Amino acid sequence: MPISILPPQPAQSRLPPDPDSDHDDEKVTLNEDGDFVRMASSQKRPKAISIVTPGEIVTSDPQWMRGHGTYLLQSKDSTTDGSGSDAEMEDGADTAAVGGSGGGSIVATVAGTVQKVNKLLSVKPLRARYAPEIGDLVVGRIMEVQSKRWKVDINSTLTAHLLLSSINLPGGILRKRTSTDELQIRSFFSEGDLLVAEVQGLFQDGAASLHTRSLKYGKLRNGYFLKVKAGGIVRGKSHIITLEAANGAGEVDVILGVNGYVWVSKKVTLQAPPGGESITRLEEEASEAIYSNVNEDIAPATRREIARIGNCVRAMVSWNVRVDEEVLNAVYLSALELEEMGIDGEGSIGSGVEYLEGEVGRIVVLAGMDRVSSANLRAGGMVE
Amino acid sequence: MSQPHPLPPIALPGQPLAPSPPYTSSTGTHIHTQNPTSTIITASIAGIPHLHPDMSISITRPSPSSSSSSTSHHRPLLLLPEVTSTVLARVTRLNLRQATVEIFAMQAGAEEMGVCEHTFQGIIRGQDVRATEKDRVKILESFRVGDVISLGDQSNYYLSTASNSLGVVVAHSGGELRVTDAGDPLHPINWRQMACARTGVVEDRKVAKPI
Amino acid sequence: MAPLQTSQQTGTPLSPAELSYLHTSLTLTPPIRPDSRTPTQFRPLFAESDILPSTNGSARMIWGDGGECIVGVKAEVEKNSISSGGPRDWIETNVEVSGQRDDDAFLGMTVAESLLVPGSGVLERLVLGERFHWKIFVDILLLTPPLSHPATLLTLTTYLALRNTFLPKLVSEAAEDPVFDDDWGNGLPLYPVDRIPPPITLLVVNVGENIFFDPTREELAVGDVVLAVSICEKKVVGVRTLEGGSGGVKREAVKRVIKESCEVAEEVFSSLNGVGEGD
Amino acid sequence: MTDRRRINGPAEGTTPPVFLTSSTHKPVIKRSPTTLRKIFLKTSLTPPATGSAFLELPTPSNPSTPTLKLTASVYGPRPLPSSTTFSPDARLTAELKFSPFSTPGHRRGYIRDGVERDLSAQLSIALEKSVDVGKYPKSAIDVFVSVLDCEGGLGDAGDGNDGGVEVGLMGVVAGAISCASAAIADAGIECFDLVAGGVAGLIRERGGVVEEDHVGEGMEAGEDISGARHGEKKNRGIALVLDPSPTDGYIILAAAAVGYMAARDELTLVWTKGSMGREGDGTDEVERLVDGAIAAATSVRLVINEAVKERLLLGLKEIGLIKEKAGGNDGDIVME
Amino acid sequence: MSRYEILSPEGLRTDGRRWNEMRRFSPKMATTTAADGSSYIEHGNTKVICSVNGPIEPRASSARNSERATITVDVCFAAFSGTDRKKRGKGDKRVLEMQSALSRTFASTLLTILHPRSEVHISLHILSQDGSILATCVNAATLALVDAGVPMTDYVTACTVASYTNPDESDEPLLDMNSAEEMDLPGITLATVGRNDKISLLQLETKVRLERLEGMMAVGIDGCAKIRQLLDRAVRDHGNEMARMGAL
Repeated sequence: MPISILPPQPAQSRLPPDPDSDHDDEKVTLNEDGDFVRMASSQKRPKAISIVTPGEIVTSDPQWMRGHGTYLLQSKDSTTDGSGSDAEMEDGADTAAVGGSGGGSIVATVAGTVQKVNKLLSVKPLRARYAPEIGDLVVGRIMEVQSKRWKVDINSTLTAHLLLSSINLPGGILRKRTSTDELQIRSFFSEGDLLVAEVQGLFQDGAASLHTRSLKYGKLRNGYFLKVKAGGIVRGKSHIITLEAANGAGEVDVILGVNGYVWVSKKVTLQAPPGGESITRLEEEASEAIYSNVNEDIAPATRREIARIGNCVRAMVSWNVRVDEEVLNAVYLSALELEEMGIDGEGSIGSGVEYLEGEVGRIVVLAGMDRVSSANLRAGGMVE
Repeated sequence: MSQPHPLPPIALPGQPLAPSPPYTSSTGTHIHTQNPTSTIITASIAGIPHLHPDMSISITRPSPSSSSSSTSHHRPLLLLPEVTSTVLARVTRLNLRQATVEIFAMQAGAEEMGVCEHTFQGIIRGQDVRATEKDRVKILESFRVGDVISLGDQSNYYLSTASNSLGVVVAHSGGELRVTDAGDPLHPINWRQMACARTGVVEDRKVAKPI
Repeated sequence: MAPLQTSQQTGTPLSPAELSYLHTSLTLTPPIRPDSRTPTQFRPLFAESDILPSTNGSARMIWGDGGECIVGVKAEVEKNSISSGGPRDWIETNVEVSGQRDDDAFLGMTVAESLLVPGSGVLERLVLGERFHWKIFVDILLLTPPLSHPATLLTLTTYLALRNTFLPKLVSEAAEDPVFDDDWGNGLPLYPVDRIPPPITLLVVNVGENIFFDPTREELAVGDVVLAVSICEKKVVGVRTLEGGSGGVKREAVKRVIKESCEVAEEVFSSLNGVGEGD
Repeated sequence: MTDRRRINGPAEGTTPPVFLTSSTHKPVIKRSPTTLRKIFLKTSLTPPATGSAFLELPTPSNPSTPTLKLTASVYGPRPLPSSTTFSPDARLTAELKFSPFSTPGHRRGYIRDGVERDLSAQLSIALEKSVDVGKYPKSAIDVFVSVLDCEGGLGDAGDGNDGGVEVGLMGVVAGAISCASAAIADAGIECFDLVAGGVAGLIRERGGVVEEDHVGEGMEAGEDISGARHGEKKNRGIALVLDPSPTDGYIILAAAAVGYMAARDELTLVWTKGSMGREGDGTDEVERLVDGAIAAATSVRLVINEAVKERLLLGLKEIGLIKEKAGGNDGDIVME
Repeated sequence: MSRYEILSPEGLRTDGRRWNEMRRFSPKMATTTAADGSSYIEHGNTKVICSVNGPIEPRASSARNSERATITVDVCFAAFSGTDRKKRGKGDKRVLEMQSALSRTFASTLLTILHPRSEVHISLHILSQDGSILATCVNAATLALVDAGVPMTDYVTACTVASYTNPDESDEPLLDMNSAEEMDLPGITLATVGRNDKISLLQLETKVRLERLEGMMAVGIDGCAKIRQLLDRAVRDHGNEMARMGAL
């Protein structure tokens, strides 16, 4: 049936992928600080999730230092005049290391969970836009071209800046920047281009400054872009995953931007030039093409796998599963199985069964998680 | 398909002119791929098609000389400044690093200079004036002939006056001392200076070599 | 005119590499859509009707990519007058897009044209005696402008709202001033089940030889032509070309799009009616 | 920088167009369904515009009845205001405005109402795909069409075309597309092909035979097309009428307007009204309508070609470049 | 509507409420994925949907302020929201006044210096009007801002209080006006920040005797505290739900 119109599920009823916890005992008796214990699925240790809401006093204990998402209420008694807390705000919540001055209590400014990391207390909001940090690998789209820099949209509060001086110039690293480069700025990146870059610094107002000074960064080609919610991709060690795609599709690269922008593409291998010249020539020739907009030819089978992997990533994020190499591979394999079984009988390519929205997505993610837990069991025998 | 070789006397937009493998398309024409196998050159403006020796076909619009007919005045063939076209512009703003000019006439390749319908804004950066750095002189009213070197950003074209034939053509004295004697025409002395006939005051300009 | 953003709301275009990848994927046979849907597969839709008690009929629909549309239908008694332009003006549609200053005339006309098709029989049901008639206002509110083109979303919601519209029963005689039965229970439906239903509009994009329904914004950006085909009971009641697409299109492609839209419309009608009975 | 919003009149004034005086109009012949109305089209009439054109559909019945008169003027390519983002292509904007006195019955206001905004959107869709915008980076091409007179049938108050579909608006859009396309050609803006507008309608045959059309002699630039190519079927029930006018008095069940590029055989605009289903003998009413509208557009295209060529020859004569070619100068335009 | 019907001798109002009872208040959070923060509140028959985008880079350069985030508010009355269909143009004075009142209220409580040079855009749509429109808009905006993770010192909650004069000239405050009471009685809209009675919005558009104002404001502050509790409950439920879903 090409179209399915469902009554809107109230947000609460989207069941979590927790096969082992039955749901009725989770009726939550709310006490003041909303504490309750939730049996997470097998890998995660059961941990107490305490939600704080804005204006709630998290602690008055002076030994805690104040982190993000909180502010210090300098209060001897509860009724302080408004200006008191304003005065306190001048130093802003970013400067984390404000000593817990005596008598003040730390109050949450956002609704979220309390994070206590050796003496530093901060509140991580339930949902917020991506806040860039130095070293983050992000995927971005060029919004505006100015005389010496580009403004890049990275799904965060302010658009990031990419200076002409912080990119690789075609023709290798040695080339010195000449004034004609400014005139040809559009030949490197122009409006709408997608790039992968690293945050090299933060400006005073929090905007990020990017750089693409390495071969793994630069303009993106040969693939498909998708956007997931910013909190979906958790900062991990490697954000560029290479998957061995099935049906002879070859290798597929998945670039998971920390800002929720994901790029799935065919693996671009530096074909050795026919003459087999020296490495610099190879690297030189590669760097000529880094700013070309022309895709290589990609086989239909690869395109189908790229689409499937894109769906897997989208399903994992919508079901709040951490996207890393191991789990993505497992979910991808279970998606392949799903297509062979042909969930609703006809296994034909055009059955649309690979479209992993809603219920189908949940089944695939669930199967993937089981595959991972069983692999862990086999591998370590120790659930950790 | 019309006959490939003898071009019709008059071509209208969309009219197929010739198969593209032997011929190439230049101004006023457009390559249209009907189907993957055959691509043809079609006219994209109404005018007279010409077959050039280098097997390229171009279409020129008859631009009647402005004097004879009152209704359609002189229109340059070129509607927009393009890279490497030389333009006639008037300096509108000066600051330390660049001069903002208003382009009001342009000329592409061999044809003569045509006044354009709408004036475009251009910028001449410090490093594009001449090889050696010249500080800016605050004379507002001086004409400059420059050539367009890049499409620049949103609203500006980047001009350069590096070559000898480019530079100030008509200038008026700035009258630093007293405002009253400003505005006299200057005539060039050498490629760096111009002098005012009446007061003999010498002012710095990047002067175009008088043709 | 509905602004067709080529990328996020700011309207930055997609990159040439993305466009060429998408175009080649969509022109393959069988085509490969970026989210591996089949050419006639819709993204999941959530819909409910009768959500606003102060209106004669209402419906709300949430679209695959988060776009949300609410339609309210209100009826007022109006005196017949020659100057009021005849029965064509008895139904007034208005499309309000959140965040845009003025209402969207193009979408408003698309809906009005297909609603007021001659022979739809709805105008007869608006007559109240000899001197009065019902004036129906169909107000369509696009809350979060959907990332893809809103035409289908707003006509499906309008269909549900009109199906849910009830008018109070006239108890007075034809010549007198209209008096109505104040028992809301036995109000008359504007579109009774047995009569001709309201039309829906399907948005179709044609890329090379293939035709795609419910296109995402990326698919629209690489399409050759974008058509809005309004269909009601196996009859095509209106076709409009929309902004977008990179060139003209052959007449066979247009005919094929219209033909396939009729077939898909059947299934859309049946699932829409499913929502009607649901609550 | 000229102020784009205020476009002031031409410096040296223009000569008013000369209309047919009532005495010379031809005896009234009822137009057969497949004959198009004659079109009067002339280009470059407004000097300040880069390109301009004037289109009129003189109705032979009697000159006092309103006919479609509209003028198009094209400004561009001109610089974009500095606030707009960079665009490698030109931005084509089209605006269609009914002048207050143009519609029979009530007077229209100055601010653009829904109908005008809708028609402007359709006009810009039709023209957008024919202009080679890649050739004019960072610039704007503005097309202004103002309707001086139209034949009513716009669904406004007072013109009772009850039951049938109003084709007045479609006629206006088709005329606007053809006129604007001629203006763009006159402006010398590079385009892939000129777009001609065509309208066709389906009517229920009233009592007996719809008389077979006869080939009337062409007046001015318009020619009509013989029925041969379009196989005017003589079946009962539904008949096809090309270029229907609200004053013809037909009751139109469904109508289609198209923007058609004849040389490339491509459609840039399709707009249909009224309900069309599958006909008894299998041919789809939609296909008949679209084919009919394309046929109308093809013949309108000939008129546009003539008008553009006329202006070209005038230009050539002036600079003495006219080539005395033996075969006269009717350029043979081959349309696949 | 004669005055008698507003409050029956036994102290029951038109819809059967007592003087200090509020209508059914059902808040919902995160109703759409297309905006950073969203909420939908039904307070009796007044239904308001709100979506927040921010803090983002302001498109209009006028909205760029180098030390603080600027707050822009868009209020739109749906044409079908009132009893009779009325299309309010964008330039409607009442709408503009509401917009500026809302942005002033939130400018004082949102920590705008944390996101300089950016903009928080709040867009409110009133789907059905039954009194206390501005109050419901404030509550909906607060909920959506919390959903968007915009830092604020505390909840901003609002409610309305009317003043009814008994036949024997004594006065009674009525909490939470519906449209009938709003048309007939003088009333105030009152918004407080947090639990400690700091008033950030007080609006009176009709005449009322000064000595009655004191009592009305006291009732209003208690009303706001009650609404704050309901909003807080909604946020905690949403938070626990996300925790249960493993999103934290």
